[in-house]
Amino acid sequence: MKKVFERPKSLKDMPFHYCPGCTHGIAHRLVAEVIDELQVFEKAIAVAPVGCSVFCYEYFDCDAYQASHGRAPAVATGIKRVLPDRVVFTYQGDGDLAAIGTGEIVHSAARGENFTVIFINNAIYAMTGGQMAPTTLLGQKTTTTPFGRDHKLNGSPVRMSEMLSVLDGTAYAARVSLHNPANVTRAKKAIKKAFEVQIAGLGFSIVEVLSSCPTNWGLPPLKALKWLEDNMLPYYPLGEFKKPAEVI
Amino acid sequence: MKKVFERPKSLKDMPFHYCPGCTHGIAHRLVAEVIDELQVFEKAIAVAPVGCSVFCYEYFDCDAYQASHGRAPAVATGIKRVLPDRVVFTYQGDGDLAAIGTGEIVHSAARGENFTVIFINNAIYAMTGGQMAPTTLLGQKTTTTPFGRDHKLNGSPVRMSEMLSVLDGTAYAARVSLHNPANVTRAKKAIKKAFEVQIAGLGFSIVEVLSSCPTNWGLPPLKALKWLEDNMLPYYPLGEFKKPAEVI
Amino acid sequence: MPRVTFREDRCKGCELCKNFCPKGIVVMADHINAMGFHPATVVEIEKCTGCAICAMMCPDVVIEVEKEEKKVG
Amino acid sequence: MPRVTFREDRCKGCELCKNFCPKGIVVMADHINAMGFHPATVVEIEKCTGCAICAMMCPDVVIEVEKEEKKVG
Amino acid sequence: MAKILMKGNEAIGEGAVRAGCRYFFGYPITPQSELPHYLAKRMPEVGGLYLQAESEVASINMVFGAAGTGARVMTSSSGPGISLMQEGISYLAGAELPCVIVNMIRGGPGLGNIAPAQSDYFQATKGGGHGDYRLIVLAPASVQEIIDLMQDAFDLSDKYRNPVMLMGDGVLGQMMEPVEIGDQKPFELPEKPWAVTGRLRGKEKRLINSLYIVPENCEVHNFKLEKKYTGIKEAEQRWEEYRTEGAEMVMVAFGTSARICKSVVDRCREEGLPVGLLRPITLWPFPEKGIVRLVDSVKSFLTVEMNMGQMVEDVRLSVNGKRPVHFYGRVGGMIPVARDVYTEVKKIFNGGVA
Amino acid sequence: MAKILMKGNEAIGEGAVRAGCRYFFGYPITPQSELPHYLAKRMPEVGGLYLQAESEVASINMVFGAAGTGARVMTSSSGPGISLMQEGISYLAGAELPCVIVNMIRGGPGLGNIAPAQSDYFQATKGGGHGDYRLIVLAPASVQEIIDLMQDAFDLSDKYRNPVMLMGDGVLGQMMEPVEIGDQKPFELPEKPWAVTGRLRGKEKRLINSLYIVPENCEVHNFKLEKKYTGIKEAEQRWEEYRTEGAEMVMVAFGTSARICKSVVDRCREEGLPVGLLRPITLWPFPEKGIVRLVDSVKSFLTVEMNMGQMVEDVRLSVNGKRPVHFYGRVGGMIPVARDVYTEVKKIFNGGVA
Amino acid sequence: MHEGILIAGFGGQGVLSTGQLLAYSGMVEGKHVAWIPSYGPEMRGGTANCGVTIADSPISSPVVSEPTVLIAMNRPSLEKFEKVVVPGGIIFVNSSLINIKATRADVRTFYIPANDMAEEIGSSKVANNIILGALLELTRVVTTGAVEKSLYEVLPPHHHKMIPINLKALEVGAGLVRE
Amino acid sequence: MHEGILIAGFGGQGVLSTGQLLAYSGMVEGKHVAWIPSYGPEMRGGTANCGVTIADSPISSPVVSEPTVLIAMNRPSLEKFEKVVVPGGIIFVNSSLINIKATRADVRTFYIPANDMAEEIGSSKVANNIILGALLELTRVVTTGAVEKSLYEVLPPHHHKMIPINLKALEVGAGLVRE
Ligand SMILES: Cc1ncc(C[n+]2csc(CCOP(=O)(O)OP(=O)(O)O)c2C)c(N)n1
Ligand SMILES: Cc1ncc(C[n+]2csc(CCOP(=O)(O)OP(=O)(O)O)c2C)c(N)n1
Ligand code: SF4
Ligand code: SF4
Ligand code: SF4
Ligand code: SF4
Ligand code: SF4
Ligand code: SF4
Ligand SMILES: [Mg+2]
Ligand SMILES: [Mg+2]
Repeated sequence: MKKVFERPKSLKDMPFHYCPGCTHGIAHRLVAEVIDELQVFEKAIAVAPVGCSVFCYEYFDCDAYQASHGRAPAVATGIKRVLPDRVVFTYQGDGDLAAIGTGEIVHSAARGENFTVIFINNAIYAMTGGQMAPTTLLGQKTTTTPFGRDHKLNGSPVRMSEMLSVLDGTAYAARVSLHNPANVTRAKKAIKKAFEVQIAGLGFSIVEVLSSCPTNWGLPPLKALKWLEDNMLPYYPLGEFKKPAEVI
Repeated sequence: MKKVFERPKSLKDMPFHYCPGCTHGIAHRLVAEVIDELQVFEKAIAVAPVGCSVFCYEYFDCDAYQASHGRAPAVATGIKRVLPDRVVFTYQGDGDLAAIGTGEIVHSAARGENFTVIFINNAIYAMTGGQMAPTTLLGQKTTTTPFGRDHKLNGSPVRMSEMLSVLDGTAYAARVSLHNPANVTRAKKAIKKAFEVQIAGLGFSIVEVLSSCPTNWGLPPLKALKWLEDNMLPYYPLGEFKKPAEVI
Repeated sequence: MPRVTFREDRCKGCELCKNFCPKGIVVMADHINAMGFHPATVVEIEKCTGCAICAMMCPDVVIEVEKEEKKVG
Repeated sequence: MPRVTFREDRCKGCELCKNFCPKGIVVMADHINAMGFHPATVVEIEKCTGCAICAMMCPDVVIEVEKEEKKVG
Repeated sequence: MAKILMKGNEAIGEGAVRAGCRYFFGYPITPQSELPHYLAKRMPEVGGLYLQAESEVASINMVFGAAGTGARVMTSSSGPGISLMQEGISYLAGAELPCVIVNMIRGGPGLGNIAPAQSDYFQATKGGGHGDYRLIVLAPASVQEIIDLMQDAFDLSDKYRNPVMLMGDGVLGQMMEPVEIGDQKPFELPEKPWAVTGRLRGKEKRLINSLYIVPENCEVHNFKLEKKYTGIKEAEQRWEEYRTEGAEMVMVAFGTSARICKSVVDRCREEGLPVGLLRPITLWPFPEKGIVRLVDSVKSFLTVEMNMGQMVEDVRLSVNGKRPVHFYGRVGGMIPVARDVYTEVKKIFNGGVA
Repeated sequence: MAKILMKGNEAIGEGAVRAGCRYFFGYPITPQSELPHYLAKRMPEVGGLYLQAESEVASINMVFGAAGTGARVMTSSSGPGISLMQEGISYLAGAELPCVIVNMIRGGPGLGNIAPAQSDYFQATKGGGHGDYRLIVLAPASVQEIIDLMQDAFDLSDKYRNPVMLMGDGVLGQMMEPVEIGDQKPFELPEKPWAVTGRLRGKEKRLINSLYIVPENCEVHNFKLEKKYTGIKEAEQRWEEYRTEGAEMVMVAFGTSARICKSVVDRCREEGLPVGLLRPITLWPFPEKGIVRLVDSVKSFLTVEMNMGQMVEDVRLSVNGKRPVHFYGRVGGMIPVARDVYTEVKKIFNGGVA
Repeated sequence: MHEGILIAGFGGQGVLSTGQLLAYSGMVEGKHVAWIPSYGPEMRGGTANCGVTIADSPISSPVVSEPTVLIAMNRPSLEKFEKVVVPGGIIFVNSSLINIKATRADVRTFYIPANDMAEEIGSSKVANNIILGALLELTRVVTTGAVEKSLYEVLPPHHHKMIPINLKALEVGAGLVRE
Repeated sequence: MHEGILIAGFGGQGVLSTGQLLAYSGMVEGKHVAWIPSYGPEMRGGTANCGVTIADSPISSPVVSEPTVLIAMNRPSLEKFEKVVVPGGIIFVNSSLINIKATRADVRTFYIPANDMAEEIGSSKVANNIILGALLELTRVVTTGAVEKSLYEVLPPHHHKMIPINLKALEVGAGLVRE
């Protein structure tokens, strides 16, 4: 018998603390699979954010940092500038990356910092109890938009991948989703490309991953995926927004 | 005899502290002229940045704030949310707006905050002694890029207007220049439109003004304008990147 | 016949595997595991194609899939 | 004939007005003002069209321009 | 008046609304999230605004903007977020803008955890930001007191044109206790002849500013601030004394740890040990007067804090060497256990300065 | 050894390079700009990196990243920028990362001005960030001492795995003085078995972290930190005594104000007034030992600061009520004038406690 | 009197609101009360618990670190909190969901199939109240009357029709432990 | 000896480097020296000044708030700093650019047409050194030898050919005030 699917080596053998059906877990696994496949486990350094995925430093079995909220890209900059041959990646939520960490992500991209960002967009501040994120959809009810997000009051959701693609330093930017198997497969490909871009020294790479938060969306796991598909996909188009010529 | 050109009323009758030939002065005057023409002097509230234009709170004869470095858009948000019928504008440099204040400008735009931003891009941190700004051109020598800005080391200059135009909350975004009379005229038109957009309640408006810094560029005033034209214009295309249908 | 192994104590009963299995052979057990969830399991394993879609969608890396090796040549 | 007035004490001698005057009639004075600059001034005012370009380009709002009013009708 | 059961964090919100606060700018953080949740619903009911900022840095600067117009405005956060606000707080103090900042302290340093702590005492009282300035710092110890102090917070803030900080922790924020809130009284904002609202009706120009480029002027400004602070020190020290009559030892503790000390006092008194409690309600100005009043009659002090020893410095400064000042602390999100504090008290009574 | 004339800000840079620092992340601010200018040129010469960050928040977090790899790394700023770094500093202290942070203090609060000041003493020594932590704080008083202390700063930082702050002001940063720098010695980075560099050659997993979600663990971590701090207090107090033999009054002052006090001491001694100076070199740990050593023989203390009275609290705590502790301060960018300090000294000698 | 009651279970089992009901009832009776939930990212796992203190004198810490009563609505809760109950205290075990026994000998333990009994009387939602009824009967910490009054206060009017079944559940629970 | 020398003028007149040269020379002679520039946004206006202290004993504050010598290279500098010179001090007025007189009676004032004389000896760049020469002659704060040595140290080699004219300027300046 041949294993056609098994736990990646780079993922420590311990249970996740995530809620049932939370796709943070799938994203973790994909990153670990890519690290395995590219055989960069020994060189990998993960930078964990503040958010539900704060403990990802435990799950990825590589060396790791826990960064302050939003600053993972600055921390990664510090690491990568000292150790340019290591494979450095941040794993950040939408509150972390698109709100408090806007300056850090924009300027890491502008500087073309040669690390990879896994950006989990679940349209919510999950860890702190379901508040509006910059990526929360119009009309979406959260604990701080009890009547639904309203453009007049809160503005409109930001499309980070598109925005970062404007910057010359961004070498690779893609948006993927985890709502069904076909998209999970595509997500993995994008993550792999992002790491390859880094390994080739081509500059800043980011993969925005549309992800579910059953708990704070108040939906069972399957319905959450359906909600993602029905509501997030129309606003957040999937695809590669930028890729270097060097990468196939 | 009719005055065909005189000091605008909204500009206090006092000398500027700017260096000879510094186009900050032209930008000030244009803003004051627009305030005069739109007759919003009594409603106007200026928010000054930290940068060479820190004292603009003195020059504009309207009520004013002095904000911390980069945070003028947050301060303006606070003001405008309390006093929605006032005409609020920030006046910010490229260090202020495009570096330390990235988060504030991006999210003011994303929220569609209904104020106007005058963004003076002089490709340098002037006040602090000519350090590299995010908008410093590749190859440009500054006190912190003594060998010229290098993409590998410092990344590439950011085009803020283009980046902010990606956001739904941005109602008006234009880039203008002050290097000759025709462009000064165009600059004024854009500034006027930006204020009109605000007065019409259409959301966030920004005018990026390419401006000279003879002192830190190490050039006499005229050569500085020439340098701007020859070097900045090719990288920073002029024009309106976004405008609401409502505005002609 | 492929082998699909569930690490039952890790299962959070989210039903994603069940939903996405193209053969519809993943079901939720009646009993609950130590964490209080009804764990997923496979019935009618003979229908299983070893496509590993269940595993791919499992957020908690509960599932392993094995398959007979194809003879080469 | 238009009138172009320079507020000499405010002039920083940057020469922008001089450079952009389409008639080339703005020159820098020989003397220096209190701030130590050679102030700008207009010679041959009769050539002046009152276009106010000099004023428009002056970063220090030194210049005022007046013109005879056109008779309407 | 009927009592209702209310959560500390919600009491902050309701207290603010009743004190006339109509603007809240903030960024979520545990353990104060119920406050934004509450205000996101409540503010629209009273025509007010709840706005979620993109960061704490933005929040405090939005507060700066709103406060400058004369509105009653607040923000709220915890440890890491409050640290990010330090520049803005220094600006608010420098520009003399009234506002209320809530810090529901959590375990630190760094990310630490979200459990209750009092380890931001220094930051709040000595100035975590740059320059010479002071915050008025209030430390409630019950949900009822939260409601009451919110009113005082806004009033003091306007009175002195100074930012006020309300310090609590996760216990105070998360717990529910009965409160009397009564009917909402109509309130009137005090006149703010300095507020920037535009030059309508020909008003003279106004400016919100903390820049004094000429050192001489900056010094004058600082002296002016100092005079204000001296006035506040004189007029606004507040504390509660609990069974201090005849006490040979007085514990000094605020907020959550003061609650625990109260029960220790009771136990000691039951056993005939003459122990009392001084509970600072204003952390700045520190109730030096309260200490000085007791110092001659008391044999020793025991400061109990949920940190490694911060307020104890102010106790020592107030006691000025006249009596021994002991310290007992738990830290990192741990709450002192009454039994342990009692043991500590006994130890000191038995002369064992452990 | 030949002397050269060097600017204080440049001496910081050169001192850092000689101490083996190869990474600088910072954001420009007056009055320390010559330091980044210097390093932007100097770092490439030694294979190091000068990187301009987009903000002070980013700078300090880049420092966090680089420090975690074991590299010698620094940043530099002034008042407002240092305030913005407070969250990051708390994280550095929490994760026990060595690094050097320079604060060339300017007049505050708020934007204030760029003139010299010492009003960030509290922020540096009591913890401007959240949680219980300490920085080692060094205060040079000459350009030569800047060079020397930069070496100590990095060494102490590595020794204790703790951030170190060097505090100066615009006078120290802008002035040129003769210095001896000698030849650059080869240096070796100390072993850092905790540094995160990837799991090459099968190393066990390493982690840079300040999160201790379980309060019990967080407390253990805090106790461990506290033990370290106690050790530092024991071992690292540094100060200079100037003509304290037989002094009846001792001034306490650091940095720029200490220079002025020295000349006052000389004048007093010339006139037969037994006055001396204690100049703290470590602000944290405060040289309590130095004070305690003097307290019995001295009749009174006068603390002179360029602020409204901050270090004076530590002097009082050290003196513990045994002697009067007076204060004289200039603020907002003003430097004490020797004549005025002398007058103050005389006044105290004449019994007039002003 | 000083009762520290710890109620623990899965999120969604209503342990927080049951605790609030109890605290409210204490308040109605003029007692000192405090309620505090567990808070934190451990919520991610889906467990929830709260502490309720009801006392005659002011309450120092609202955190119930040494409960006099533990209500364990699921197995992890029993396993986690059994050991902190004070000697002589009471443990209620929701035996509908918990198939193990408590191991402490120095406390009184009551096994109540709360979910099953709640279904029996017509609503699975009142499982907590079955145990609450037992608690009241044994400890008299508050009266059933106070709980009834509180239900009217706490529940929004359109849920008042649920009050009878809630009271019924209290009654059934009380009956179970009534000697 | 304790001389506090304030040198002030427009940016570009070389006042900062002249101050550095003086400080360097003091150092060469083993004296205590300190140099400090004005810094700040007032530089925008284009004025610059620096203070140089040369003394036999350690220097307390390098800030020259009460100069013993003022070198005013332009009119605003004279107007601004004339009043702070100590009684009995010296003021050098660059009369090439300053067409007003100093008003203080309690100081010694020397009017030196520095720019004109510099042009005369062949380079407008050495105007400052003309005044420096006068200063050295009057105060002997450092020797000309020390300045010469310093010039070799301070100037990059490819500028060493400028040294003779610099020395000439010192000489000319000294001559002007030599009795
Ligand atoms: C400076 C600071 N501000 C706020 C917080 C509180 N906080 C923790 S996680 C978080 C948001 C998490 O949302 P996101 O980044 O989207 O991650 P998710 O939990 O959704 O995966 C916030 C605001 C913090 N820890 N530090
Ligand atoms: C928090 C903070 N960081 C840094 C500074 C120092 N600073 C003042 S102005 C400035 C940059 C100014 O550049 P820019 O915004 O481009 O304006 P310009 O002077 O070029 O007009 C900096 C970094 C400050 N005042 N506050
Ligand atoms: S709260 Fe949301 S994002 Fe966080 S673990 Fe649960 S489901 Fe996932
Ligand atoms: S330094 Fe540059 S931007 Fe500033 S006033 Fe001078 S020329 Fe203008
Ligand atoms: S491997 Fe494929 S067919 Fe088999 S159980 Fe999993 S999803 Fe179903
Ligand atoms: S997807 Fe995984 S966790 Fe979810 S039910 Fe299936 S096996 Fe269990
Ligand atoms: S108005 Fe026109 S023509 Fe006349 S001086 Fe000015 S620029 Fe020249
Ligand atoms: S443009 Fe203005 S400042 Fe410049 S020379 Fe002409 S008048 Fe003078
Ligand atoms: Mg999120
Ligand atoms: Mg600029």
